Amino acid sequence: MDRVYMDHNATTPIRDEVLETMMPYFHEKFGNASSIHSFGQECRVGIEEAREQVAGIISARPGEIYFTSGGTESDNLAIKGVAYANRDKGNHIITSQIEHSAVLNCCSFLEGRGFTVTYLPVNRFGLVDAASVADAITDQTILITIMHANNEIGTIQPIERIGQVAREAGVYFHTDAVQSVGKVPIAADIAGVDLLSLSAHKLYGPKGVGALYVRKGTVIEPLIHGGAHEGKMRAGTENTAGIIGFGVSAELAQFEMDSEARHLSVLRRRLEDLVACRIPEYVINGHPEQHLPGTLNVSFPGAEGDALILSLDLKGIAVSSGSACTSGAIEPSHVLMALGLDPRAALSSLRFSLGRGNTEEDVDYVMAHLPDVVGRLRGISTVATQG
Amino acid sequence: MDRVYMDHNATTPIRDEVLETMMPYFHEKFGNASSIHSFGQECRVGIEEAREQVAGIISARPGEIYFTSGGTESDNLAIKGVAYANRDKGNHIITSQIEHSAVLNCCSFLEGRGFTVTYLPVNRFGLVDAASVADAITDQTILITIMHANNEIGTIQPIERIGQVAREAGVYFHTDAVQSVGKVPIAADIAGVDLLSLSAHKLYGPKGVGALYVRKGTVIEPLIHGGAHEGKMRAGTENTAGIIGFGVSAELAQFEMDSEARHLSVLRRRLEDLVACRIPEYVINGHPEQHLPGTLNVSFPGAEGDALILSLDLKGIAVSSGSACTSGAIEPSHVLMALGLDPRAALSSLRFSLGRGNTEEDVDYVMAHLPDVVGRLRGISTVATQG
Amino acid sequence: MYSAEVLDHFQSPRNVGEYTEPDAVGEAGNPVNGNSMKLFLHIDGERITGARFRTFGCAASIAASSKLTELIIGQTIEEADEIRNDTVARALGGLPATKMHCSAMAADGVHAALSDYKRRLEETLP
Amino acid sequence: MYSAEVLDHFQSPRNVGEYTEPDAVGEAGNPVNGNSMKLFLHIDGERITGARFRTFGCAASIAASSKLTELIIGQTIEEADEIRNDTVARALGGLPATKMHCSAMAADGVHAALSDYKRRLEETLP
Ligand SMILES: Cc1ncc(COP(=O)(O)O)c(C=O)c1O
Ligand SMILES: Cc1ncc(COP(=O)(O)O)c(C=O)c1O
Repeated sequence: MDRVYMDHNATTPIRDEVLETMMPYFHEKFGNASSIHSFGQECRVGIEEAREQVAGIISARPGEIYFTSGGTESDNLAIKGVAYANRDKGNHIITSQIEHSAVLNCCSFLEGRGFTVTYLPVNRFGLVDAASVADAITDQTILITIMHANNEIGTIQPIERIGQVAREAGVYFHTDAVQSVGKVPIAADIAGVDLLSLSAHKLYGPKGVGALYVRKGTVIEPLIHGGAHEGKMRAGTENTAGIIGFGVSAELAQFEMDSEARHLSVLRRRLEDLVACRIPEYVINGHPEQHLPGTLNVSFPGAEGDALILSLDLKGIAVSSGSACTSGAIEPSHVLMALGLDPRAALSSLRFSLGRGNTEEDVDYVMAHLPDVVGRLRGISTVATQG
Repeated sequence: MDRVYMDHNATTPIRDEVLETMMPYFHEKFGNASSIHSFGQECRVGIEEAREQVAGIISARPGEIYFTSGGTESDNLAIKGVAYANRDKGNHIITSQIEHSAVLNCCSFLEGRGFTVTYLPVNRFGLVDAASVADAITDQTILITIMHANNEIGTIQPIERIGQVAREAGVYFHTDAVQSVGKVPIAADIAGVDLLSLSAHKLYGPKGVGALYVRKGTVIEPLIHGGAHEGKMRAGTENTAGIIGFGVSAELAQFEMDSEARHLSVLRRRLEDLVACRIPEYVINGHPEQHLPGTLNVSFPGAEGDALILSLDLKGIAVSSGSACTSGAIEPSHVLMALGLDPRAALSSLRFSLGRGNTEEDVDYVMAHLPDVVGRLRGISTVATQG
Repeated sequence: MYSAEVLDHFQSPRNVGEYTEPDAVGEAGNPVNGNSMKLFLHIDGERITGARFRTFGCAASIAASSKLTELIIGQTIEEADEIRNDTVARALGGLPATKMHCSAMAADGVHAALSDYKRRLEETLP
Repeated sequence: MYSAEVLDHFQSPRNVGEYTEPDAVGEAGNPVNGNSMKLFLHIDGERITGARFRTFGCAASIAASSKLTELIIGQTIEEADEIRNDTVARALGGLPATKMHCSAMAADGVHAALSDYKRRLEETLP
């Protein structure tokens, strides 16, 4: 059976070049980067090189990059870090309704600890209105956290405008750029961003390593206390191999960003066109233009997402859905609901996220099976469709 | 030049068997373990197997093991997790003066947030008195956190007795067992432990992955909020390869614990005997019996630790010291100071931590150079010695 | 994740569809924003002679619906009434813990249909 | 971490030792719980003709002490008085930021010794 992976927003395979560069750091250069002997120092050199590579992809200075265990930790460090260190200045945070759970759950944790949070709505394409951010600011506002690109629908926010609003108000601005870094250009400082979350495993690097950009002068409290690692911003023995891999993957992504974006756009268009030709009744979710080059989110009313995924999985196709049928009931995606979708349409969505390994043949393979799969589930469904 | 690594308490090289088992999880089985398609599920299976392996080494149930990014994060999760979730029960924490900085800095962070902390002293061998723990408990005490084995001097605490004290008082007991797991036996539940920190890179597993044992029924707040990973205890895309590697390394360590301990004890004795024969004026720091099999901490008055390390490093020998000459001044180790050492003796210590790769030849190589190195530095020193 | 039996019922569900003249109809689940199922029965006196279903939901809920129809066809009303939340899951050789609600939905469906049948019987009585 | 020059001075420090009859002695650092250095000078009128040192401390502080003696031997008191916190570090081709205090200790040492020399001069005056 062919296997076609179209779930690159969930995670990506490590590139060969990346793994190759990591390998020596597992046994030969296995030291603790904080050790002053040569076993440690040879790791330190590698880590500082990786810091430059990661800084490069967002046009930051190496000293503004702090390595973490992933995008989720970066979001936690940014949000709780600002909250704890600036509690005397205020207790209000502004975010959007379509953030990743890492951001939303940090916010709700803080709500239980004396903070108030404004969850801004989005329009039907998933865009936050920069003016609504400005309107939400009070004298208690200490942080605006709005993602760059959405993981489910790929919509890209106007962060430059939000950054300007934040700067004018003198409020810290954090953006979760886990999905956008390496796919679309972003210069942290120019965008008016004070804090920016990254994750290696979304750009063909290893899982379990990420980074937080902290603009010089930004005052935050560490999340993980301990030794004096990472400029005292993040304690814990450095994941040397992971950090090295992150560095290389960032450098490669930066280098290939344009050609890769073109490649993904072509495939995405082909997929969208074939869906339009071959499947009656469908809805594209997300912004028609301002979106990640490889993300396509489509609802197929009548066919439930989890059942769609499993059906495709049985054909060797990996995609994901906007529903998570786990704890006692299916929950429609909070992102799709925020777009104003009918819950049933939200429950009937698929996210295709294309990646560098995908080909036209992959798209054709998917489209050789998808119409049947959708049709079959609609044939079973209680939900009437024309199709 | 020969290279001899005797800094295994800082970190260890990954074992070949471990790396081999990890490899497929970098590219073939690269899925996100939370994905419901087969790319995800094949990772899920591996992670749950690793959970059993890690549980095995401390005789816990797999459901009591939560993977983290390392020992430091585990300590943070345990200590802040108990503090945040049990604030209504009290605000007092008991710890010791010789804990790892991960524990001490969590405690001092909490001191700034309404908690009070008792730092128990140790005797000259580094032992905490279980009776002093009992005496320190107040009606506000919510957590006792005392490490199992100390990273600098190797002294092993009587945690069973402390655990009993904790159970009788109905207070949660956390132990940082990062240095002991895999080296000496420990059964978490029997020892009366509610929370126990582990780290993979100390037992020939990868860096950047650890675990926290949380006894069933123990109430703690997550440290990193986000997705529903790790039973909602720790959010973030799983570091699959790292977790798999941790599992294998734990299983191997458990299997080989006895033979390994014998091997290390023989080498340590040889090292200690040769020091005694060939170097005038030295002091062994730590407990004469209750210690890790491979850790030997020695002070060589008159010779500063950092200078000793570099001198040995130039001979290809990696060890570490009880001083960290970094930020404007040398700081004597808080552990050695707590033993009652004169600061100058504390600044003149070396930690040899032996590991599975070390041989008698390694010990002899070290001892072929150490007497000269110590003698030379003493010859330069302002500190008078007889030697 | 799923047993072979579940996958089989998901891929080749038995008794999909409706009856134009059912003797009883039962609905379960949440037709607005969740899994939902519709069960159609033919009943001949005390015995269920036919069952068909429609389901909007995940693979487990489709498999559970299909398995349910297999279980109840040929059963008496009394027997079908005994179906519990976990009956279908057990008949399928188990479901993941997080999917047990799908088995429960199938049980709800048959109970709803049997109530409907009783109501209809009462209505046709003088 | 360290330049070749630093390593050389650490491994082969120049002018280690004491003078039995020094013209000036300076101490710097923290003799109780930190790096410390003792500097012994021979001074002939206005010129430093000899320097020896003893240092307890890290590699950088030993190298800095050694380099210092090289720098000042042959200097006039006035020239040696100009030595600043970073003078020795620069002469060594740089030190890591976290080790700049070692260069400062060396500067402190020579200033202490020169003060000692002035005090002795004043004492021997009528
Ligand atoms: C937008 C966004 N933020 C944060 C994360 C979390 O990153 P990580 O998986 O590295 O914890 C993800 C992906 O899971 C994401 O898509
Ligand atoms: C006793 C002890 N606790 C905690 C840690 C921290 O573990 P990690 O390096 O995995 O963060 C270490 C080692 O660095 C340790 O020795």
